[in-house]
Amino acid sequence: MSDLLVMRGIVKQFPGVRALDGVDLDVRAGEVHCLLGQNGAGKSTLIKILAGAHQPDEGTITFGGEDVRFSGPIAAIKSGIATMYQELDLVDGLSIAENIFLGHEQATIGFTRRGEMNKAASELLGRLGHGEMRPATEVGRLSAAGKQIVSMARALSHDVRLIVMDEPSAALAHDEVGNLFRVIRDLTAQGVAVVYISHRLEEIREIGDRVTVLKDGRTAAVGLPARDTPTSTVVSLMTGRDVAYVFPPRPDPGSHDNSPEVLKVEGLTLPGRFTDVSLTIREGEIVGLAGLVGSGRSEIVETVYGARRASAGQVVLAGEPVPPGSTSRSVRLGMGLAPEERKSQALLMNESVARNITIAGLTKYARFGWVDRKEESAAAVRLAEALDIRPPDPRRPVRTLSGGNQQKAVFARWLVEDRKLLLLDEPTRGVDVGARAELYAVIRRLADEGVGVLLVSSEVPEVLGLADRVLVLREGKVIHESDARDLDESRVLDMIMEGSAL
Amino acid sequence: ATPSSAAPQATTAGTDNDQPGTKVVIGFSAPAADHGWIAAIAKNAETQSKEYSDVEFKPVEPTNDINQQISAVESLIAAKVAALVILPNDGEQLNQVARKAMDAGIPVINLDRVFPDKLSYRTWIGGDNYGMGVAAGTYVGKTLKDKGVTNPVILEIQGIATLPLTMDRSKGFADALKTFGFTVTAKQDAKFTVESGTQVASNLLQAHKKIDAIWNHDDDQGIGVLAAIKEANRSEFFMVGGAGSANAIRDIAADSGVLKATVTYSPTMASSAIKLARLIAQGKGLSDLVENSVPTSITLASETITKENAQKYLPLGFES
Amino acid sequence: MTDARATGGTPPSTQPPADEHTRVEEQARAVPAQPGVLSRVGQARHLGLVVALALLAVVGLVTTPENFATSSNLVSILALASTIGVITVGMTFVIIGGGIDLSVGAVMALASVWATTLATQAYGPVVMAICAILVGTGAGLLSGFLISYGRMVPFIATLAMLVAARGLAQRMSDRRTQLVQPDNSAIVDLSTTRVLGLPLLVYIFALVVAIGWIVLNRTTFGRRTYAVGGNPEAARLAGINVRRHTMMLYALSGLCCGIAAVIIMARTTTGSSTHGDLYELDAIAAVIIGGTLLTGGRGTIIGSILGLLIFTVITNLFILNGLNTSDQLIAKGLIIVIAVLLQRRSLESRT
Amino acid sequence: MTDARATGGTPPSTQPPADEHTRVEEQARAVPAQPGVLSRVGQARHLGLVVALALLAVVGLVTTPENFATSSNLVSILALASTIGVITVGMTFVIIGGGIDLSVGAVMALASVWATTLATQAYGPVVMAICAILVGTGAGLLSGFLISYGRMVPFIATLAMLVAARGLAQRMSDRRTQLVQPDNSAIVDLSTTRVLGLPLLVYIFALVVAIGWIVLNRTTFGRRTYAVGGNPEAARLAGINVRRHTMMLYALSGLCCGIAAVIIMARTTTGSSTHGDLYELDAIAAVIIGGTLLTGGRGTIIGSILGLLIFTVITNLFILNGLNTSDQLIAKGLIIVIAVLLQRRSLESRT
Ligand SMILES: Nc1ncnc2c1ncn2[C@@H]1O[C@H](COP(=O)(O)OP(=O)(O)OP(=O)(O)O)[C@@H](O)[C@H]1O
Ligand SMILES: Nc1ncnc2c1ncn2[C@@H]1O[C@H](COP(=O)(O)OP(=O)(O)OP(=O)(O)O)[C@@H](O)[C@H]1O
Ligand SMILES: [Mg+2]
Ligand SMILES: [Mg+2]
Repeated sequence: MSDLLVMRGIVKQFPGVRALDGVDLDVRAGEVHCLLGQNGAGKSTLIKILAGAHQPDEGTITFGGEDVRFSGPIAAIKSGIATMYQELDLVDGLSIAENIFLGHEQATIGFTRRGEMNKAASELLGRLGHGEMRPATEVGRLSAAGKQIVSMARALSHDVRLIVMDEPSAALAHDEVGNLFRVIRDLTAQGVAVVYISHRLEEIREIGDRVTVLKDGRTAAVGLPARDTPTSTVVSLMTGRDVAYVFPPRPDPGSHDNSPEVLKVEGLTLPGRFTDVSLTIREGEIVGLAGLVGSGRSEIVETVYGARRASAGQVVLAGEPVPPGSTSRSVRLGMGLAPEERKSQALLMNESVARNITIAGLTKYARFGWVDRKEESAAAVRLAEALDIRPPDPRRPVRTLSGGNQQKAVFARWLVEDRKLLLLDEPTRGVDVGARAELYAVIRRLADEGVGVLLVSSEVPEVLGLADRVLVLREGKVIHESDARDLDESRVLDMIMEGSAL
Repeated sequence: ATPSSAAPQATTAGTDNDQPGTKVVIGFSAPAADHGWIAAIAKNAETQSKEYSDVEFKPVEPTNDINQQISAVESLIAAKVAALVILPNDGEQLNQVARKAMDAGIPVINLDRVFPDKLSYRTWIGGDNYGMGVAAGTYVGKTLKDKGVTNPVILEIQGIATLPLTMDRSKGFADALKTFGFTVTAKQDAKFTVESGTQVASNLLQAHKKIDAIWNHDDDQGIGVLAAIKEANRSEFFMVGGAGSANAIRDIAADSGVLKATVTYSPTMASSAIKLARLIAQGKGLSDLVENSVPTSITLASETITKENAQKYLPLGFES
Repeated sequence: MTDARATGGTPPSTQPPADEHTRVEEQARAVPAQPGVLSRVGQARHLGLVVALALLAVVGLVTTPENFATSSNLVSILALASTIGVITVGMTFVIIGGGIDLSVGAVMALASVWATTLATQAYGPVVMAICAILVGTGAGLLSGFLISYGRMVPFIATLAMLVAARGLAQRMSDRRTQLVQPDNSAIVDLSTTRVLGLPLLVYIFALVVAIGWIVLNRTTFGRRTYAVGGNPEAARLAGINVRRHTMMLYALSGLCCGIAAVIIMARTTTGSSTHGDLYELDAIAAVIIGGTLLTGGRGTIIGSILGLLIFTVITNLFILNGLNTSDQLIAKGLIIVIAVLLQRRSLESRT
Repeated sequence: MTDARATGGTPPSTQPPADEHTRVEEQARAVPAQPGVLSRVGQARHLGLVVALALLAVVGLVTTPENFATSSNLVSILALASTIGVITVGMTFVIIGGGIDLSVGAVMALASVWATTLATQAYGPVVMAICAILVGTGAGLLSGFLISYGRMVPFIATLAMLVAARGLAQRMSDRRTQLVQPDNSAIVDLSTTRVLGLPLLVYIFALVVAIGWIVLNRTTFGRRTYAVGGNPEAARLAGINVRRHTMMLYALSGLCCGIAAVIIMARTTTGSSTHGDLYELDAIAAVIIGGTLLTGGRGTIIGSILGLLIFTVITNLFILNGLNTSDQLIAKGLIIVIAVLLQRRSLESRT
């Protein structure tokens, strides 16, 4: 079978970084080609070049047997390449249908044919297993997962020969990923090629045909068979060393039973979102929240943190009641939150990595409001090193970092001060295997130092592997609580999907 | 463009005052020329200066910002001009800098809006705002009385309300009406622009279904007032203008609409101010007067232009 | 603005829906339980603005019963609103598209002056109108070009245009007020001729609003405007020529200024460099009070027009009541605050 | 840092670094290969602005050699710049913090009027100055409260404040110009007394700029201002009290207006409701031409002051050259465009 797409010797230079340094990629029609690589390896950059969003400095692209050079996104789309970008690229003010057809609206002399577009959008959503989403709904009101689905529908709306998906599963829950895979199989059956990027190796194994591995802007391996290459080989190709996908050892069950309570939540309720949630976290304990996307986990976390005001219930931190609705008070009392959407909720995109790290603990480096910049930058350097943020230059604007490294910067923020409680909402979303292991170790180390941790993750194995105790959430209610070791993945999945499997 | 409006009858013959003398630089500062009357002031001053070979005219950027006008005058002082003609945005606010000029030995000719401190200017020349109101009030009162109207609805459309001259005009108007036993029914301020005239007038016309007379302070904004009147298709009243623009005078002469008279406030005062500045700088007096030096204060009379005398005033009118 | 997510976590209350129609349908579907008329009204967008307008009307009826509700007064309000109204339509597009246009008043002045020079007037009223529209569009195109291809900040580029256009207008007119010649009184007729009781220029205004609404809500150009303003990067990735689109937005605003110039010539019978002073502030204020976000990506034409009407009615009320300007200003400030807070409340109570 | 995403669509090249100092260090490190003085200069921020200013100075030297470079002219430029300059400092904070303050000119007018009422003047010059500053701060606090706790859009809230403050100022002064009484000539002395050749008020200006710079770059307050403007949601989740901070920003802007009121009283010897007309536009223009983003999160005080000086020098040159107003306006528009394009080029050539 001849190659549909051949990229050779692609080089891309950004100010100060050589993001791609001679990358090769071959994709055949009808295959799922996985692109792997650590955070910052250059995956997103490569596919942006393929999509015409960036211009390569060097290298050639052959698509469908012809040499091409895409001057802009429209050129790539016209040739039959559709892209789902890593950072969601939807317009909040427009409806689902309008987002799907943005740029290639169905129109007569400029007048949109709304009925037709809505119908077509409905069909696409139905194909993705979401016939219930109304095409006229405004995208700004959708959850991250909903947006991801719209983004997918948009890619499908083009008449394509190649679809690129940059971490499409990052915001999706388990069953959604199943849906996604079904669609991908449909596509490949019709001869469409898919380039698939993900940090979840088990997904690669399930859906992928061949794998290309990037490391530091170079191709480390081309076209390995996805199912037959041992994980250890892939990981060592990516990282240049052997990293086991393992969780740090945890203390024996019950060893926290006598530690003082860090957090006590009683009867917390936010109508329509969650009801009567109670939980306690003891010093040194990691408590995991498992649940479907949309089950209210993020909102519980945000409410505990004081970013939302509960209608009932109370939150007590180390014996002190936390006044609702004030994040600054919560931070002062010793809480920290790594929110779910790093771009919109956590990062100051125009500022340097250093400043993103120190912003929450600024008072620690300040006397009477006066910032001691030496101390501050020393702390930033130390923390950036501790989490191995790459490139290792804390003065870079955080916007130029890859997604995973941005996440580390957010995380580093809360290592600054002596925290009593850390709330981690999807802390490893978009983080590569190597870094993940490091983050797990950091989280565990913090716990061992006496910090309480509330962990939310859509990856059940992560919750089960890292947490000491697990709460299972369904439709805003806690339906189960037990030691993590007493659960396995299928049991948790059964519980969270029970009754909602339809 | 009617050149006659610029510097009418530039000189009076028979004296040697117009013979070239020592060369003098005359500085000039006025508010921004965003209005026909002020534009005419600037133009008249410039044209008048060109009449003299011994005058170098040095205008500075007109501005409506006090702060900037102060700086402008400061720069003229620094340039050591022989005399300064200043039409201040606000006499009180420019007073200090005018005084500074006088202290520096530069005679200040204060045009129109007056400095409160007599030490701040050598000579003041300007119109009579109170008198203008009186003239308008007298015309309105007399006409209504002659018609035998009782309890007339009299409206007043002012210019910029924060200017002292506006208050003077209104006071004169009210005082004159009082002698006839009338009062102003309602007044609103516009901004001396055509458009503001239209806006204010069209609202006022709605507020008063029957009107007997309107006094509009300024013929420039009067164009807008007249447009609004036409738009509303009203004609049961008559209107008196202010300042005396050529346009208004032509309208009065034609007697085709509601505008029946206007009271003058002539921008020719700028021409005179330049003449005075030159004489003062050269140490001469007014040759028609006995005194050896220029008087310290000259107030122009406000005249009433009606259909009868319109032709006589037309050459003096300024194009808005 | 600041703290959108705040406590409620829900939609920033000041954000109006992008598509007016969709939202209504959606709302209607969302509350099937109370199909009463009252609840319907309660669901309407811009409710706060309508309430504010209604309150003002009540004040008018109470304070000057004999004048306020007369047809001639209503006509007068509409005629007053039409100049800025037309400009507001263009401004709504620009602001939804993520920009701002400070030059509107000055461009209108320039267009009115250019169209009333003796040279232009020699060609008759139609050419005058076309001239005004072309001048407006040209100025808009130039600002747009500087912004999209010269990559200047809109605020600065249009500020430069403001200053330069006023200067040019003064120069062309020699700072005089230029009268529309009697031969060309067809222009003035737009203001004096009435059809069904309304002056022609009110129809022009209505037409511009209607076309603006259709373009914004029913054409690809309009929908893409939301994308360009809301997420320019996404728009670019979707293959939209963001630069060209941006330029067109300013051209559109300029076009509206040209039309406004024709209206102001009709109303004042003149072209003048002093026309349109501070219109930019009024137009922007109307757009924003109507719920369009200054950051782009959201907004409606109807909101802008309601916002504008509120301002116009306020002025009208003040003058009908013979209030003095200082008190007018103080009251205006208060009313703006109240209208906005009302609007906020009504939006919040919906969620 | 300019055109991060390369091909287009993205980042306004006018983005200045958040912290002036850090960036300079960074730049210095980034180009170790050419340590020449020229390249150093080439690396400086605000280069375009400095070049534009230098060009204007050359124009001044060529056209009016005997006047432009005199010390008295330079003093005059600084004195002229100081009123708006002080306001610009506050405006820079507000805009970096993601807001805008249209009320500055009106608040300054109100403060000047309040401080020059006979009642206030009875207490002497110190109380007058304090009064002006308190009135300014109070007005700022009120706008800030409406914006952060009333969740009004800054544009609208400060527009309402503008209108209301002007109205109140007119009302308090009865639309008259209020003279500073001879007893209180200490106020006027700020303008007439010179130290080392400069009037005292220039020192006030310099002090405000210096304090502003320090607060913005060296304190937690300044640092948080960038965060609040850059991403309010992230700032809130990082534990910053965004609302209170926002309110403080407007109070700070009001405070600056109060100080500006003292300066304008000194310069004009009066308090008046007409003071500061359109200062908001000038101040915002200076801030933005200085490279601060209207969307918040980025900007520098130095840039704003350079921007302001460009405007002031332009005006000064016009005055010295006696250009006719219309041409001045046209020229001003062109110069703004050229200055911004220069700034852009210089930033681009650095990357
Ligand atoms: N606009 C940009 N300006 C400067 N550097 C950039 C830019 N975009 C990406 N980079 C740099 O290019 C490199 C590759 O980034 P890229 O986003 O392609 O990584 P990635 O493989 O997708 O990582 P992740 O898995 O974390 O998403 C990184 O070092 C990143 O910092
Ligand atoms: N701003 C909002 N407006 C309306 N509904 C919302 C909003 N935010 C969340 N929701 C809804 O509230 C419910 C709980 O959402 P939440 O984000 O807490 O879920 P989650 O379990 O954390 O899922 P995720 O994995 O997506 O974070 C969902 O149904 C979601 O659609
Ligand atoms: Mg990536
Ligand atoms: Mg979540």
